[in-house]
Amino acid sequence: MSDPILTVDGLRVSYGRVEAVRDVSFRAEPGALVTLVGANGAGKSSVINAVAGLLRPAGGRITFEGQEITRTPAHKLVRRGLVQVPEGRQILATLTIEENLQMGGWHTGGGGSGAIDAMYDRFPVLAERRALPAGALSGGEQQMLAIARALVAGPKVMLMDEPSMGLAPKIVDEVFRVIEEIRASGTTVVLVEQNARRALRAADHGYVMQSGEVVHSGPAADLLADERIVQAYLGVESGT
Amino acid sequence: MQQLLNGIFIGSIYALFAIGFTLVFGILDRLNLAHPAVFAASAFVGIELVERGGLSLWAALPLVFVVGAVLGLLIERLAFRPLKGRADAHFAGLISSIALAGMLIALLQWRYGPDTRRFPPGSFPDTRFEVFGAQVTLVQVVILAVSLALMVALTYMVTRTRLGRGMRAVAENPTAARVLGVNVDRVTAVTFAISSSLGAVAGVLFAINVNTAQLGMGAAIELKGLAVIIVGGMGSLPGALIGGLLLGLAEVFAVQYIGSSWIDVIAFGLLFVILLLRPQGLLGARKVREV
Amino acid sequence: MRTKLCTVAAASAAALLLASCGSGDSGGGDTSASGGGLTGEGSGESCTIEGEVPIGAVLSLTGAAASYGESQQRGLELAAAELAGNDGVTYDLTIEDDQTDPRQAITLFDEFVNDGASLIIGPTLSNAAVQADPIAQEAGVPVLGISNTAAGVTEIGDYIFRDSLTEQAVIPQTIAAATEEFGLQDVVVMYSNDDAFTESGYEAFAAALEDEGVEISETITFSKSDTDFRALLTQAQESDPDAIVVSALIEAAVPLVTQARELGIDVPIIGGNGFNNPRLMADAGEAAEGVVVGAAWNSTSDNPENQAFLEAYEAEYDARPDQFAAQAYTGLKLVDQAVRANCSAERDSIQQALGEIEDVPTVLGEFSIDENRDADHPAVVQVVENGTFTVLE
Amino acid sequence: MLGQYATTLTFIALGAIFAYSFYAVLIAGQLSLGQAGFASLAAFSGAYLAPSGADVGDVPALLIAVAIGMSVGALAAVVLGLPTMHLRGVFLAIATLGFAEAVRVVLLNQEWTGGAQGLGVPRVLTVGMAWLALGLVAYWFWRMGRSRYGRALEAIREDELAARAMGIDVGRHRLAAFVTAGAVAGLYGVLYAYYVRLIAPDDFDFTAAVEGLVTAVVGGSTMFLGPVLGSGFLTAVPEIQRAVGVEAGWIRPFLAGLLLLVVILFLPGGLASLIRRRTRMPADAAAEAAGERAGRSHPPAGDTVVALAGLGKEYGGVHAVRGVDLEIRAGEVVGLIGPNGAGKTTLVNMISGLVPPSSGSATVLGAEIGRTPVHRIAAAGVSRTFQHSKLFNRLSALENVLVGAHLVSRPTFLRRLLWLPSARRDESAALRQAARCLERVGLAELAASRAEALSYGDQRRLEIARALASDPSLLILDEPAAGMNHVEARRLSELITSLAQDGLTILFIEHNVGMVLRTCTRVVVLNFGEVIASGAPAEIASDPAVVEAYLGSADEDPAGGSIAEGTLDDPTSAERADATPDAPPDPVVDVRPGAAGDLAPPDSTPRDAT
Repeated sequence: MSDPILTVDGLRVSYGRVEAVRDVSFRAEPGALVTLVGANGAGKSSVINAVAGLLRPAGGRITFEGQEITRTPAHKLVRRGLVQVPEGRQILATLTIEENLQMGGWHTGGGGSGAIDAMYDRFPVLAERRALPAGALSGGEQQMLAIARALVAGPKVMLMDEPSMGLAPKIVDEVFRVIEEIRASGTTVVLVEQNARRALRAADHGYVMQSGEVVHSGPAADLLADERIVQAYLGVESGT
Repeated sequence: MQQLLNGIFIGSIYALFAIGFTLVFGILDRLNLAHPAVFAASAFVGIELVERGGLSLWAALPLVFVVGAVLGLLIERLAFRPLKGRADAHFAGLISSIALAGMLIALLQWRYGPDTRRFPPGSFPDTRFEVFGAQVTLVQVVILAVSLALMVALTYMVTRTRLGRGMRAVAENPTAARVLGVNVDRVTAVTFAISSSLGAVAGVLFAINVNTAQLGMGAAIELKGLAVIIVGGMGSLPGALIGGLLLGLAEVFAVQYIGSSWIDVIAFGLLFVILLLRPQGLLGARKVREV
Repeated sequence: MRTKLCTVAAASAAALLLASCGSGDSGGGDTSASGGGLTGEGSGESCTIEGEVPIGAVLSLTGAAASYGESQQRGLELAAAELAGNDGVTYDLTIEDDQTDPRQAITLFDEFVNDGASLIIGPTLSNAAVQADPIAQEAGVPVLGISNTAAGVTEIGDYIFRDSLTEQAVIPQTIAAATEEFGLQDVVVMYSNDDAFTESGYEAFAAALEDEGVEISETITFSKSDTDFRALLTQAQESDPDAIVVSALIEAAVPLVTQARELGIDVPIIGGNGFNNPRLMADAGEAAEGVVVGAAWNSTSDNPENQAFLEAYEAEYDARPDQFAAQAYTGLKLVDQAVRANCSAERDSIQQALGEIEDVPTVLGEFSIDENRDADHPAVVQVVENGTFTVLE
Repeated sequence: MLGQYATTLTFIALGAIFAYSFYAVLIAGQLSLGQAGFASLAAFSGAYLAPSGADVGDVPALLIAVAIGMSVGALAAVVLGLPTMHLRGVFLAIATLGFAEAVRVVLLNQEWTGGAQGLGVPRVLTVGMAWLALGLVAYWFWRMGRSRYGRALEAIREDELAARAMGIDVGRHRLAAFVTAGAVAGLYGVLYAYYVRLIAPDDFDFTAAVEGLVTAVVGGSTMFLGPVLGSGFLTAVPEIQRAVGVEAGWIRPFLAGLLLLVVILFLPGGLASLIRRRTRMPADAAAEAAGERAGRSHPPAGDTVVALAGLGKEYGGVHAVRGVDLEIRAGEVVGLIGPNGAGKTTLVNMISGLVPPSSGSATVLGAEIGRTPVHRIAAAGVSRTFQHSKLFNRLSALENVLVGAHLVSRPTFLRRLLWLPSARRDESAALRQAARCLERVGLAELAASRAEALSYGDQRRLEIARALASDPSLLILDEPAAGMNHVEARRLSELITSLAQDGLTILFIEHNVGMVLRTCTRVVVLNFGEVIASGAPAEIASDPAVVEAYLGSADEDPAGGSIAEGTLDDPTSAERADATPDAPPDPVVDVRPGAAGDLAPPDSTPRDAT
């Protein structure tokens, strides 16, 4: 087993006096797909935002490629290859699709037109509408745009926050297919999902969060198989 | 005819002032009330460069541009960045920029005294033209041209360049911009710098145009600048130009048909009507939806 | 400038209570403030007063009127330095800044009255004078205005004097001279209508023009902060006047004159006291040529006081004085005159002596205080020729 | 001793009164610069119209002038306020500034005002009178602070939308605040005139307005003593500089600017933030049980509470909700479930009146949705919580709940001014009601904490308490259990059940399906804006369509097309080509033009993205 590309140790995040994340630890091996699952408000997004440098952790240690990045701001992390696909997609609705993709290549200075063309090949729907404001896209298309935009940045680790949110099941399937492709191309993926079942099916390793803490972790398949965990923490009482 | 030209030229001054103002106000949604102080400061610095430094105006202008940019960075750093994330950032930003403006004007008085000053005669060619029987000076033509050019150049910058994209991204969604690796603080600072350097150039041209520079020159034009921004549409660069020209023409025709005492009522009346009927301004996009 | 030091602790103490600060004895009466008696022996040049004579001056050193305040400060300090060279009487001149804010002027008058000032000079603006002078009047402290020209200031009471000629005293003479010189028949009048000084100047112009039978074909107003007058001047040009009469401060005068010439207006421009400033020629350059200025102070007068003043001022400040400096300088000299007349710096004594000033040679010419406590001295009508004021004759 | 500082003290009082006119609107979150205009109109008309002191005596003349001035100021505020009340933030500031400048120019051009030379006024005001007036104004705002009206204004400042949902008529309250500002500014104008002896229109220019605003903000706009502190501070700065011998000239304004900058940067709440704000908890809150409950008679069980017919909502061509028919009867506990983005929040936003439907009709407790303003719907008995807590962050937990009790408490402000015992009774009744609600959700101990300092779960509970305080007939909860652990969720479930026993009808959105099945009498499943199932929990749990929609397909069927290639029809897609490009994802989050400056809640990323 190689050294982890990303480690999080004892992470704590607070908003004022409110503690949203208490002592969370996890790691991702290079090329792995790791998922953090849990109900709304469990603190998953806070973890991912702290890793991405959007939030200042109150405590703990985060390393990326062996170097500490606990308090490194987001813009430096993107340059180093730690890229986030944020929750709610956060596309820039008033900018065109092309401009959104160019923003993905912000840190390269130019706009990475080669990478953008590659995205147009991969997502032809974006190429067709490249001059339209991104806000005119459908939810699923916006999610694709958000992913494509992150890919333009050339990530080594991609942090994905609820990519299936608000999408129809068929489109969720497609999003997950894209995620698996990304992972297959060697990029490490850290996936935060409410759709636990779906996420665990795709992942190598899973962490179940509850009220700001990791309450279970293990190989994804094992977690998925443990009906008690699914019932108790994933908000699903009766299922398939 | 003369009045028409007068209106256009006054209007282009308003526009020149407002373009810098609106960049920060419209794009970053921050009202920087230190902008008028930069406007005044640059005129005095420009005069000193020409008078003491013996530079030609053309050499002094780029330097003034730099001075303006530095002031912009200082303003952002001292008056706005510390307020980031505060619940009252809006009010507080107004006040901190007013405080900074007061300090800047005080420093100007210390350095240059309270008297009016002007660019030494001959620092700008005193060329005049006659257009359809109306008198036009070269300065006026330059100001109009500069306003137009700046409007076009800035519009290009905002819509076509990487920096412009970054500015718009920061304006629309700072979080998304950060996720994409944009150093939001830096883009904000650069926006302030550009805004202030435009204000600085405006100050110099203004002082040449009216042949006087005063500590209060920024304050005198401040309210009209606000009116122009609102009339033209917040953050809209062409809006600032059109708003400026509209205000200039309205004033001139007020002189002719209503009476000179009522000029300012026209400006603010126009402002008021626009705010009530079309709050987004003539060219502004309706950014915010009411629910 | 005298500084009243008091503990830093007091400064940082609660803002509401400024107790324990100030010069200790806050007596409002005629008794002295700064140790030693204020009544001395001898008279005139031989007068010797033991204590320092406390004089307060309230000037606008910052804010909109700062440029006048600064001139006045220079004039006063120059006069104070000269007076310090004389034997017998020493003055303790405290110059304070009202920030061009009437509330500060009122506060400062109050403080000077409480601190035992023998006399208060100022304030710079007429508006502030109307608001602040009554405080001194009620307390029996004489006030000498050095730049207030609005009507009614000295009517506040018998302790209020001024050495500044009102616009009413200067302007009729200006209009009469100009009418004769240029054969005026109809003129356009322009003035800033948001300033007390220029508005009262306008009223004087209007009255004088009517007296001379000159028609006002158009009246145009602007704001004191305006600097672009092209639209207004174009409007003025349309009625093809014989002259343009302007009541404005120097800040507006310079751009107005420049732009008028730029637009090809070559009729005479007639201005009031506000134009009597060397900046007019310095900043408007050639455009200022031919501008007629009615003024309280003849800057080119060759009387020995004036020559000495010009020389001393230029030596000290490397700049040419304006009317504000001349009137301020004269003001303090007149105060000295009044103190020495009775050899007393008691308030009532100064008040009485000021009222009796008559035919004193000053920078402003032979100077008297009239029965209304207003200044009485020759005014002058000047015209700009070759970059300097010359008397229009 | 005092005599020596009479002038300074008078100006402190005058400055503070003027600052109160800014405080009056800042407290409701409005930024207006029109006060200089009100003061100007008031000062001139008061001084001009009031009889001479020689005829009626100085003080009566002053009082008459004050009466005239305050009326003129208030009237001007109404005239300006009616058309501008819908403006927010900087827009309102600039519109009102335009008004003030126009007033200045008009007055300059009037004969009777004396133009630039001004209008002479006798000095009547003494330091005592000034402080008396200040005392009265401060008293007014002090008594207002803890009244129902004052709390409503603060609630509007903190979160206008939530305030509306609590039944506060925001428009009326904002106008009232504006009129108060006008009257106080009028008072200032007249007092100023009767002190300085001469007023000119320029005394009330932009600089004056800015100074008033600065005073109010520096002093602090969340505490009634703020303006006094601000004025004391700003008036003292030049005095102190003089006293310590700072040379007159440029250095003084420089230092004054520096001080101002330091205060604004380092004291976020203004000088008043140095004073602690106390929250009183009624001593007998829990002890004194029900008895005098304001009591709303709930519709009898089985009556229709909510009736939706073909209700739909589209945002820029995206159908968030389409053709929903739904009936909810009194006494039901309805769980609304569905995947993220199914349109649940949009649906409840429509039911609670926050979002007008684009099609169909809805009647809630007799109020017709779409035509009835939010506060009326709240008054009809609808109360709700929000998906992302919309608490009044800078208010204490107890105050939050007191605002919730707005509808069932009686106005107390005017009676508080007179210290009437009945006001006290009403206030303590409201306090008890609030305390009971806090008690019920288990937050009694945290009553004094600021809402923003509570933990996520406590914030959710506080929202429920606030919603309960209005004694609603229909309670809508939007993801109440989010962020709660299963013990807390179980307790919440018990609370909901007990509320239902009290006769409330409850509609709640929840992702914790277990909790929904446990708690509800009926479950409605929404997907892609449409109701796909509705029925008893047991039926729903076994409905394969629900399982498919909600939990995701069990098997990995290859999709029939691809969204990336544009070959798959995306149900969330825009149907119109000219879709509004910048439709904000969550229509409820941002309703104020210039809403910037709001502290984002910890987790503000929109969830309901269509």
